[in-house]
Amino acid sequence: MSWILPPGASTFAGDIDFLYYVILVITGIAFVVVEVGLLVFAIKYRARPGRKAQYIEGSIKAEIIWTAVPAVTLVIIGLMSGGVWNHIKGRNSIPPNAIPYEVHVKQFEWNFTYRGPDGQLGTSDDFIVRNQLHIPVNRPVELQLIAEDVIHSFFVPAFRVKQDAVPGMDIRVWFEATKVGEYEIACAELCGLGHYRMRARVFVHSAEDYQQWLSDRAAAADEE
Amino acid sequence: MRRFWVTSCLFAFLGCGGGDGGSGGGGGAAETAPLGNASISGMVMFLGDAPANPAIDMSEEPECAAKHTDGPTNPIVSVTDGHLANVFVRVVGGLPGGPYPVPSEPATIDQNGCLYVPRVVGVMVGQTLAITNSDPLLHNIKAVPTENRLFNISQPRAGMTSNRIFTAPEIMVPFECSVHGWMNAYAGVVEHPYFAVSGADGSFTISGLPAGTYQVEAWHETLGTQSGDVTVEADGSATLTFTFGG
Amino acid sequence: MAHPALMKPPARREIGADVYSEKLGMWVFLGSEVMFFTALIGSYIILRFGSPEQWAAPGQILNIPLTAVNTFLLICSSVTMVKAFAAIQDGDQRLLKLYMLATVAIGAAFVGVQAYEYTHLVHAGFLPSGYSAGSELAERAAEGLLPVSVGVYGSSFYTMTGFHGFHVSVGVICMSFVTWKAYRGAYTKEDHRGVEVVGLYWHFVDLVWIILFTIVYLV
Amino acid sequence: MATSAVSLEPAAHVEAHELSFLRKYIFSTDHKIIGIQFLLMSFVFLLFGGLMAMMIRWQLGFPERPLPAGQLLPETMAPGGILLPEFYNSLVTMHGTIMVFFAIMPLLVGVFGNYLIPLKLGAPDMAFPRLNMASFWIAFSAGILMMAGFFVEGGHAAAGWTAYAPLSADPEWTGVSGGQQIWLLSIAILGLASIMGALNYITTVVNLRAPGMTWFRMPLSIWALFVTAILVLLAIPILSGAAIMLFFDQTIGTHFFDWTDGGQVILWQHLFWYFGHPEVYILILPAMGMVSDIIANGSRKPVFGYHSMVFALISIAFLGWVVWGHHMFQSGMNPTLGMTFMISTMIIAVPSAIKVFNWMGTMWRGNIRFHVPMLHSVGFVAMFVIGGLSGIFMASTPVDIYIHDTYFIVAHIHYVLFGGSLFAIFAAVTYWYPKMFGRMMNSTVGKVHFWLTFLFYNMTFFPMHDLGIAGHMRRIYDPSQYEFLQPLAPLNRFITVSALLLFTVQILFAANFIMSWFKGKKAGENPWEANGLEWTVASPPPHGNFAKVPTVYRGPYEYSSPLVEEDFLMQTRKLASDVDPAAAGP
Repeated sequence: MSWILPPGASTFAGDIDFLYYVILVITGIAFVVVEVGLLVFAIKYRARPGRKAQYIEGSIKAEIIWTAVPAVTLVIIGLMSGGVWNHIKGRNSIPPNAIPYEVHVKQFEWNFTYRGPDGQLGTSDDFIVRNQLHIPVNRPVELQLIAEDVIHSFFVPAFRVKQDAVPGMDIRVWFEATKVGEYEIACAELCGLGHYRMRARVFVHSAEDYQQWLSDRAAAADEE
Repeated sequence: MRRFWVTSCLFAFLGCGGGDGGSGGGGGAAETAPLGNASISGMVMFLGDAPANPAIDMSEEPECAAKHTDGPTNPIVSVTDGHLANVFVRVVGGLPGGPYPVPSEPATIDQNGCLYVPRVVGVMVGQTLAITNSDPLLHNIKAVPTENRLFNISQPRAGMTSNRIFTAPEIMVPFECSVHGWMNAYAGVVEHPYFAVSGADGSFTISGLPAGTYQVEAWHETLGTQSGDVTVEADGSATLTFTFGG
Repeated sequence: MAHPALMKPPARREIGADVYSEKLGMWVFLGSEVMFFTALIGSYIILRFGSPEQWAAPGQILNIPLTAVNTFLLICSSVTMVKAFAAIQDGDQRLLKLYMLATVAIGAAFVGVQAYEYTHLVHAGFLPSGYSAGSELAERAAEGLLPVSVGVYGSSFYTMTGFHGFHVSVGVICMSFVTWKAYRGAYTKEDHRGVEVVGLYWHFVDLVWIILFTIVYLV
Repeated sequence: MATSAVSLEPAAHVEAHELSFLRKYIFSTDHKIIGIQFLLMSFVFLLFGGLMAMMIRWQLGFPERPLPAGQLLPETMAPGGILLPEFYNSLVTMHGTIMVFFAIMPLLVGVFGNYLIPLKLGAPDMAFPRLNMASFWIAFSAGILMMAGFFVEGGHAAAGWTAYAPLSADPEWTGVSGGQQIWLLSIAILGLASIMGALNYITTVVNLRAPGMTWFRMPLSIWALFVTAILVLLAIPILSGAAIMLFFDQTIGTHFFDWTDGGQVILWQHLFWYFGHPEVYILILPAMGMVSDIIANGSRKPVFGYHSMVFALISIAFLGWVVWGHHMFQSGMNPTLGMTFMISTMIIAVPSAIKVFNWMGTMWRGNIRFHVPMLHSVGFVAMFVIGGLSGIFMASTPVDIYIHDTYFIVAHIHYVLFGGSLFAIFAAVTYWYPKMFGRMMNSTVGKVHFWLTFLFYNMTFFPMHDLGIAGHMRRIYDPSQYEFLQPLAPLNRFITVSALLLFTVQILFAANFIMSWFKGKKAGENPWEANGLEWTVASPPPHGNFAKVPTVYRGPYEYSSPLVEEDFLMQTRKLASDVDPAAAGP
């Protein structure tokens, strides 16, 4: 059992993990205070013959303290979260140099559309790879999630990225991988009987390898 | 047009909602002998250069890719030496009225190497269609027919069999696998047993017919339909050739 | 009714609100009804903003004059309902019966006109799922005189007016019951809770209709 | 004219009329009988829901092994005893549906709303007894209809208890047609029953309080049930409206949630969660209220900060309407709205925190009697805290990106609904059992049941947090498909074994419940030495409850009052210093 997050591999991981640990510590303190308090009270004030409870109806001071402390703490957590949220999902958060991809999401496949050699999406030299997303390291990428049937959710645990793909909505998600390697993509929203197997992989290449892969694939796609 | 919910609920409550409901004209006549012994056999030809079948990207399905040593393609138009396979041939006119015997043997369709085998299958109304999975991974079989009940079932493991029975004739019931977008199959549901699917060599045989003149139709998923007339004597046989393409 | 004492609901206590329980209960129930119509009307607004192109201009498909008459009818029935209540407050049994009958009749007429409207619309080709194929309206849409598709328009029109019509029908049934009781002399100057409670419901249904008529037909 | 209808002395002099069995126990208008009917019905559904949970857990713990006795299930559910993915989805859907709508909600609102409100307020019955009876039988019919969905072709609804469109809207995506329609109908019918109940509760609380029972002398359980009833009244019609729209989409071809023809997929989520978040509080507020009563009784002390407890309840009920978007942070909703919903969600945690500290304050310097209801109540506080704190993780939008739709959420909801509501239900059932049936539940068995439940419960649900932190998605039929989930298989098996044990020890509760009905120690009027009005009448109370309209002189929590020798002071006990409310003027 572990409350440590698995290793992250994107630029979001640092911020999200930090917030997570901040909340973990704060809630951990609250948890210990309450549980230990309950235990101590349960033992210390257990019924014994000849004892009578103290008639206490409450305390305004105590009420103010335990209204204010959680309220202030929570608002601070809220404000800390707000900045990170805006950076990740905010309206204009997508970096201009992000590589665009189109992802056609259907029961139960991820079809990733890549720009062809012309560097433009939506042209005839685009090519599609099923269930494989190839991206370069240290470069933001932007995915346009196009759901074709029901709601799916694009989830890469290692990148701390999750975004629902909703039919009929223009949904874009971006991230920047920081480690070369191979990671799993999962569907996180119940989408039918094959939901559990709606798995794909993302391959993070070095810049050179990515170019190489891209030109190989484009050539192969051209042949067909 | 969507099915009216009441019908479906009521049927289910009455216990006849299961796949075994309404075996149609075949129910009581299962034991009747064939109406005759005549047969029609023939050939489906394809003229000219067959269109190339698209390659399938099975890289994320290694278990299936391993079954296709020479790179999997999707056999949409399957031509061998000018012979066209996967053409559904059936008698459409000239038959005496039923009831027709329903075969007790099920028709079968298998999922093997992430492809349907066969790609086109014929089944009689009331006859069982056995769907099997030979791949060690999830397939689902989704059929959205217009005349029959819709179904969408899964087979997560190898060796599984599901039986379905169709209650109304329909040309054709499309099958697809949502897990593998390229997987398509077609089931021709006919109210009589006089149908066949052309084999890899393009040949087909329809037997058990009484004497008469029949109109026969051939259906292909992308190349359309063709029909022809043929006359057979009692216990005799006749030949018929369909030509697509060219 | 062997045990009248058991069947009689407990009466309100002095500590409670200054309304008898049936009236309070109806007010509370109307709170729930408000939320139900909020769901429908809210969805309507969201959908209409989302796909404005599906809405035909007012009067193009729907018959505004007919519905305006119908709206007038429903308002009249609210007036007669008020009159019925005023009558029994004065202990006037004859007028109570007369105005209750009038309210029931006008309410039923409203449902009748709505049924007539529906039949016409369906006949012209306006269905909850949009145009029916080959209908008069579908042809006009093909000529570019009407929106290409009216799927959501039809869905929300029939669902909203249909549920209102359902409420009116329930109201007519309840009021018929009250009228029947009025003929049996069940209401007095002192105790006429049934008339007041059913009246509350009826005014609510009327109010909802005015909102629906405005946003569905006129805007 | 209104006053003429009011008689200050209601039908209090009702004698024990001889009613037929049918009228007395089946079609009864007595709120106590209706409460017990709800209790028995909900326990049956609790069992069904639990069995479904066991099947789900089996699949997750042992994906390749046939379910014990799974061969009994038909081919369309579990060929060879191994569940099919579509049946697994149905189970997930129905476990949630049954537990939320047919177990926890009726247990809290149906059972205790019915049983406690008139008794604790000194009323002879509900304001509308026949409506009350109708409410039960409509709810019962909805339950039967819901279960019937399993026997339809295509299987039961499989789009999750949240029934997100378009998965739920078009049978093509699930293969389910009749099941989903039955689901929607049953939910709409149940909604009708809930609204009927709620309007009854509200009217009763407003109009039928005994003389002297002012608003701030009402027990917190009644406050909570009252606030809950308002939430039910206003939230349920939203769900009914949405369910009807979805039903029309399925049956008559409307396009509300059909994105291909002008509809909007996300509209369903907004409607559902606009209902759904108040619903979450419907499922916990009555538990909080009843636990407050029991903790005061167990601690022999007044509830710490009674007024702030009431205001916390009310503010939760208000804020509950403006936080629904926190279920939809990753849904593609406008991110600016995400910020707004995050802040409102953070704020709604405050009243919950106040309540927890007040419960602790109640125990502080008490003289705590650990009877079984008290054990469960303290267990409730201890577990609810975990559920509340884990909620902060998902309230923080960036952290939610990672844990949304993972087992972290599953852990959270079960800490609130099982650790919270269900422990409170165990507490409340044991606490009021003597009043309902005239006999005590066995205390030793009760204690063993509590400790085993507490242990296995935590063994089941606490590790789910860790699954979530490792990224384990929810509603996954077979986690072994993902490489990153494969190392979690042992933990999944551990959870499954714990869950099976947890389910098994509930036999203790069931046996205790049934045996005590016949063989339990006879309970007097006031076995817990409590203050409320229900403890002034016989156990079980007669039809009509009070022989004479009771008069209330004080609040419900005067435990260990310096005014009297004993450590409890009943609300109806008149001390020399007390003034009659009638004499004091209106």
